[in-house]
Amino acid sequence: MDLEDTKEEADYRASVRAFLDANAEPRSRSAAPARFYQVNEDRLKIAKAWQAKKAAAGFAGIRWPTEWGGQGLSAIHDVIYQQEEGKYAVPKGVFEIGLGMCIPTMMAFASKEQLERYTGPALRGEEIWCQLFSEPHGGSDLAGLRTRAVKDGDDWVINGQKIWTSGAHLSDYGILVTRTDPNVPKHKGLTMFFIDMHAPGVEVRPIHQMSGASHFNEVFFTDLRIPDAQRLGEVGDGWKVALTTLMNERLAVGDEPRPDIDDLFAFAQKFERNGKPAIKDPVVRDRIADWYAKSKGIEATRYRTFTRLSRGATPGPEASIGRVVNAMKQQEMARFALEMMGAGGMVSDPSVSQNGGEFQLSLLSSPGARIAGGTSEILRNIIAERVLGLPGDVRVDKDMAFKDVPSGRG
Amino acid sequence: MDLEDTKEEADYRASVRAFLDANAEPRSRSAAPARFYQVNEDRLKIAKAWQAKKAAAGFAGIRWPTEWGGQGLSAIHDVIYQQEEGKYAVPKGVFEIGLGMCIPTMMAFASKEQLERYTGPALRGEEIWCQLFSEPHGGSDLAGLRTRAVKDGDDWVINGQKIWTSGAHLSDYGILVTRTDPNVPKHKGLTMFFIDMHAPGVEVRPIHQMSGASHFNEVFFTDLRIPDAQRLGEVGDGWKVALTTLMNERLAVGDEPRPDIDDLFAFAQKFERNGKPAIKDPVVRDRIADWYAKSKGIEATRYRTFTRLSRGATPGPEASIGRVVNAMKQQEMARFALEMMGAGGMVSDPSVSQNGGEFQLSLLSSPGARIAGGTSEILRNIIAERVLGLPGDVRVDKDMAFKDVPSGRG
Amino acid sequence: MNFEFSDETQEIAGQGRRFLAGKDCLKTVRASLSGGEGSDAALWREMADLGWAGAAIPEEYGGHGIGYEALCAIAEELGRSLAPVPFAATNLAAEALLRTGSEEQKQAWLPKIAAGEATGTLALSEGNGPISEDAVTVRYADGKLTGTKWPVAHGATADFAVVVARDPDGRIVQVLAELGDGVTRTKLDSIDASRPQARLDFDGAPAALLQSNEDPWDATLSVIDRAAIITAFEEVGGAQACLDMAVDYAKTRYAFGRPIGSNQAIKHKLADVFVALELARSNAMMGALGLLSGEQDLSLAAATARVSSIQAFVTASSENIQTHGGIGFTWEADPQLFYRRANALALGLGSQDFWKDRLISALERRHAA
Amino acid sequence: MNFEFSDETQEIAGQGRRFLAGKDCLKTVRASLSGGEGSDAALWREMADLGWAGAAIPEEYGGHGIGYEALCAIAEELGRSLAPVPFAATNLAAEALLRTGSEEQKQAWLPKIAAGEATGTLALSEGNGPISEDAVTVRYADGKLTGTKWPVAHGATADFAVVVARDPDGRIVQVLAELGDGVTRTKLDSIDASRPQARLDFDGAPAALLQSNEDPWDATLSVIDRAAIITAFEEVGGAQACLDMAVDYAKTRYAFGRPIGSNQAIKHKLADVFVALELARSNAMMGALGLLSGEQDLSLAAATARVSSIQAFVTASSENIQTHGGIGFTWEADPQLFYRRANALALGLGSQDFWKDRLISALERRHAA
Repeated sequence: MDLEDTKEEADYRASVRAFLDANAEPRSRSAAPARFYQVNEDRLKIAKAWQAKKAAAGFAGIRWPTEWGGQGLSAIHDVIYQQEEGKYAVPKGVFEIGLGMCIPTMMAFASKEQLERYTGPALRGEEIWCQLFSEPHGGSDLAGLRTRAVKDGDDWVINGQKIWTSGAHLSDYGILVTRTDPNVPKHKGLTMFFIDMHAPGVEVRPIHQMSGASHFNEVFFTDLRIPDAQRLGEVGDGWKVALTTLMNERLAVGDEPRPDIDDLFAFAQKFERNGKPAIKDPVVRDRIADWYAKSKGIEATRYRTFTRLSRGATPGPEASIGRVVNAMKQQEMARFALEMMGAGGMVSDPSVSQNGGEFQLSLLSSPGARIAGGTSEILRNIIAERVLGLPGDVRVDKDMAFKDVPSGRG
Repeated sequence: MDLEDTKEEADYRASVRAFLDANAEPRSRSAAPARFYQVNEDRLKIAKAWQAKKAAAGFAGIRWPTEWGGQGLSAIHDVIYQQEEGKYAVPKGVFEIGLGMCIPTMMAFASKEQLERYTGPALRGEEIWCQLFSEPHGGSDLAGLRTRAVKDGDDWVINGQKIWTSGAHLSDYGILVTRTDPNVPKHKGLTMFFIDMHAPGVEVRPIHQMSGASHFNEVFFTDLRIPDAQRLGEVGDGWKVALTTLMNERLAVGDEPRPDIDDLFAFAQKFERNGKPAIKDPVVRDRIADWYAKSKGIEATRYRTFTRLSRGATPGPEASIGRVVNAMKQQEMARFALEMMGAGGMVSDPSVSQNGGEFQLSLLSSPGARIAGGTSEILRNIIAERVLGLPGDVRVDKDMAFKDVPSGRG
Repeated sequence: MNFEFSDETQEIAGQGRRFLAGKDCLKTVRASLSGGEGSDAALWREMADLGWAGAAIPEEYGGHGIGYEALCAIAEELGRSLAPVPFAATNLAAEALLRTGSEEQKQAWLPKIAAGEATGTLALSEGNGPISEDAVTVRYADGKLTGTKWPVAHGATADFAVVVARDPDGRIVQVLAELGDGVTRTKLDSIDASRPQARLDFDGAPAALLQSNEDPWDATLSVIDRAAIITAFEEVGGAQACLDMAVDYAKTRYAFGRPIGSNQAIKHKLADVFVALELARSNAMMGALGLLSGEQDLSLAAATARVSSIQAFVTASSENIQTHGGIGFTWEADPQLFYRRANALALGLGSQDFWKDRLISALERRHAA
Repeated sequence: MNFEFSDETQEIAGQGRRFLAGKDCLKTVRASLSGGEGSDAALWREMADLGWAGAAIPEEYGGHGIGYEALCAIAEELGRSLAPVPFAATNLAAEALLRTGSEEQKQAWLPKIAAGEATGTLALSEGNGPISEDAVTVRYADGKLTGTKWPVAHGATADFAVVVARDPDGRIVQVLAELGDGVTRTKLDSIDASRPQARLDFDGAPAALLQSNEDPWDATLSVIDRAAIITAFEEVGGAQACLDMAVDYAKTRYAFGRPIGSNQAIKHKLADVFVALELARSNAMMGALGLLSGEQDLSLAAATARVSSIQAFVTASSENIQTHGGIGFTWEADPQLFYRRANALALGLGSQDFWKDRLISALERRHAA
């Protein structure tokens, strides 16, 4: 039992390091990685250039088949690359969804000609893809979507709205799941397409979050017309196609949301109250010990997942563990840090606030972490059903035509 | 705004005190009241004598109509009596279910002759009643009961089993809800009876709890034969009758389960570790303050309930609040007290254990408190549905004949 | 047993609720996040006309003398509506003045407060850390204040402040400072911009001693105890608003063909919020009873109410967001506004750790007695 | 990345599980509650024959030397089956001997332990309170022990004890005492009678010093760190058994016409138990890695594993009862047996407060370094 690479993994890690050392600067712990939503025109250029460099060096599309320019390697190689890349000051977050989810879906359902057209530019960072699944009325009920696609000759005409679309404002293409038949039960009337995000009839609006960030977008479709050739999979098979996409959801390789437990511990060592460092207060020790044990437990659980990957297995839904624990922990830790500060904890002004206001920001961003990408409630359902084998919730809409499913006010 | 009695309440309280002062000894805080399950033959005699004395003095059946020997007073009088009686060393717990739930059900559904026969002996403590509702297969699904009553001439023949029956081993009579028609949905095929607990075909076995106590019994019916005259309400109306009984469930007038927050605080003041009283440890202060705020919140909520009673209103399901909070709090406090003791906390031996092992006993009795009389989950459902007006759970068995309702292994 | 607001008080609360419902406070609160004023001075003057600013000020000082019970009920309505007004800060200052001000000082400020013509605040904190006598370093000598206080609620707009300082002998004093000459005020960004915070730099600002028979630090804590009880009602009102909002959403928002409120995950979460809220409300009312009965040492009742009400509002506001799902954490939706207020109120008067310690200390005193 | 038990270890675990499944340990455990023996000596000898008693004892001392990884895996199976054997106590004593015993002492006891012919224990606690050097008062002078230790796990039946005591200069020493002459042993009722506790009164009982280069108190804590990691696996095994039991019950028990496990109240509760269990298992494995790699200071890994595993087993055992409903809190049903064990294990090696403090102290040392 150890945490070491196999010989082959170690060799691969060395080659990754060599590439990164030659082409990037190490990142200091204090610097958070550049995030998606912070990407502006200039940063986007840098991100695209970095992706092109990775592609040229053979570190893009690590798990893609070689046929389409990928490396044909396994998930553990992907993990190793990401672990190493995380230590360098390089842009992140712009291409993950396209390369990890959209194009693999294309590979399963698009034509050879289409793949010849789209895989290369995606791989080299020339074109960006997004995934258009969630809708305002759906919420956790992903298949309850209402965006309509209606056949008109050889085309489809699309009207409706998507929401929570990461990167839509940067994207050139997107994969889009629509309802083509409301007269059958909800999972059966869906059809998947890919679309040009610059086409007339597509409008992208950023969503302003309570933390001040804008990670997500709303996307509106007004008589968007696309050829049937852009259909992915059969008419009515959209749910099956969407599951393919979701199966490729990215594995978290590390990095709790910041400020993390180490930040909190450092703060409690540095911050003095009642004449001594806060960490000397037994209540502070008690709480931090709890969170530390959780945090390290998640880290060690990740090592167990990597071990399975290393042995060729696919990680299961137990990956949800980290997200269930982290989201709540982040909120609790932020609150606790502010409580230590007393009345001063209200103040987020960087001119006076401790730690540049990072705990105040975390207080405002953590509620989103308990929701985005699947609420904690949905994740618990997934664990209960897929890991523990407990029965599903009662499904009243199961055999009902979608148009007849009760939908309340919306 | 105040916590004072009205003039009339104060007068009533004074009369209660005068009766108690003349007939009973004050109870010291350190003495827990004698409980139901601890009743033996000798204690039962004392309990019966006390009940007879109360009846003679006009402090039994406080809310019963005067027609049947009661006092015709309101719930607030009942509360005042219980508050005062709680301060005296008198037996408790033997007659509450009979006088509070069974006989009121009889009053609603039995004949005048029957009431003439049964109310007096119950009121004077000569006969004890129990309530036979819960079944092993039912659990939280009270109406899912299976004890069968089959008509045979003018009689009914009863076979089946009840469980969690408080006081069955002491009881002379019981009210019993049975299934008379399995071919209709579950709530519709029930019928209520009252039975003689000494009749052939009734067998009572105590249930041994993990804490060592035996508060409850199982009751088995084997070809128990009872005349149709002992039916309460119409055939098939048993659920309606049972709801009448349950509506009379006793209001808690005080007394958290012991050891309570005051016991814990006293322990933390007395118990020294690391060279100082435990209460000087900030972690101990933090936890006890939390529980104290909850405990006082429940107490003050009770005052609000009494205020509504005092004004003639009926208390609603918000009375569940105390039970939801107390059960978990009791378990947490017991665990915390043992943690303070370290390894010694394991030891329940009264020869060496702190506080005579009361926290160890509480550790073992508190899991039952989260379940008995409605699990915390059921109580939350009740709050959500009846107080907040949220929708009920999906009911798959709603329109199904009882015999067709899936029942799993049991 | 008469443990409920009187009919008169409920009447005042009802009027208040109707008045505030017409004011769209949430709009002002949201605007404050984008650089708006934060506090709504016009609204505050209207409230003063209704008698709310002077609710607890005796008639001899121009107040309405309707007393603490009405003040608590009004606080609850302000909390429910998230009203962006200097209610808590001004009350705190008025309470301090009533307790320790000279007749002249009372006559100078209390009528103006009651009329909505002046607002006050308490300047106690000096940066991060719990409420503590040792943390006070601002100096008061020769009628002048020197040093820095932050955060001070509504400090950028208040007309005067009751400042906790030290005299040349190192003893704690309470002084009254008009916020003008010799005071530099800097607005500070905070998590709840609708109750704006400021930094006050005193550079020899003139101020006058507040006198009392009480030890000035004890007097300060007594005032804070009273404020904690009033604030508990604000928090109860806010928590109730969050619960109502979440319940309404859960009933009308559908997923999987049924209201999301038919899921136990939502039902039990909201039942727990209800439980926390009811405990907080009951403890707040016990605090109100203490205020009404004129007891001097309210620390146990105040701490109990404060601990419960912090927990109730923070939980209710947080779970309201969670119940709303995605829409819940957007800038445009209302839940975030309550979440900000809940967390700000949880910190402003000293956080839970201070109050839990105060609660246990009060229990120890009681058992020692 | 190879963060999983080896195939050999998994094989040993599998054999152990099959062996224990045939033993109906729960029957013995339940009998212990009604005055039964508690520990099952015959079962322990059988386990010794399987090599479990000497798993971590080198072959030169008659052990099987299969090492810590196997020991961890065996501990997990013992936890799962609730085996009523002096495993933890004897291991603790053997570990102390291995660390600080003389060659002669090792030769005298370790082979007997490995053969199942002798059991040992650690006598550290002196009544209630956290693990602490200051709490040690038993005196060791002129080769004799005087004073009282309680609770001592399996103290009524163990053949020898490693006793933490003070020499005439007040310094901490570890000594080895055969539990015979001069020792009065009194069985004490405890919450888990299947791991019985005793009080040992030493009245001039003969004992021999254990020597080491380490400070004896540090050596004691080091032994406890190691024991905490092994115990974490017992707790993980126990928690897994509780989760399995609860899931099985929730799938097959029906109410309202469907399995109770289709209710989110049950599903989410059990999902939370799963999460706690997986975190505990992962932290226990990090602890095992520390044991295997022979690191000297395991305090951080041990404390992390212990905190997680206490929480996991206590939660799992408690929610298993809750999932079972009424039947869950009866004497005859199995859930209470796991609940008793979970709470006893949570206290026996020092409770969470001790370990949380130890965790933070270890972090502080690391950051200071």
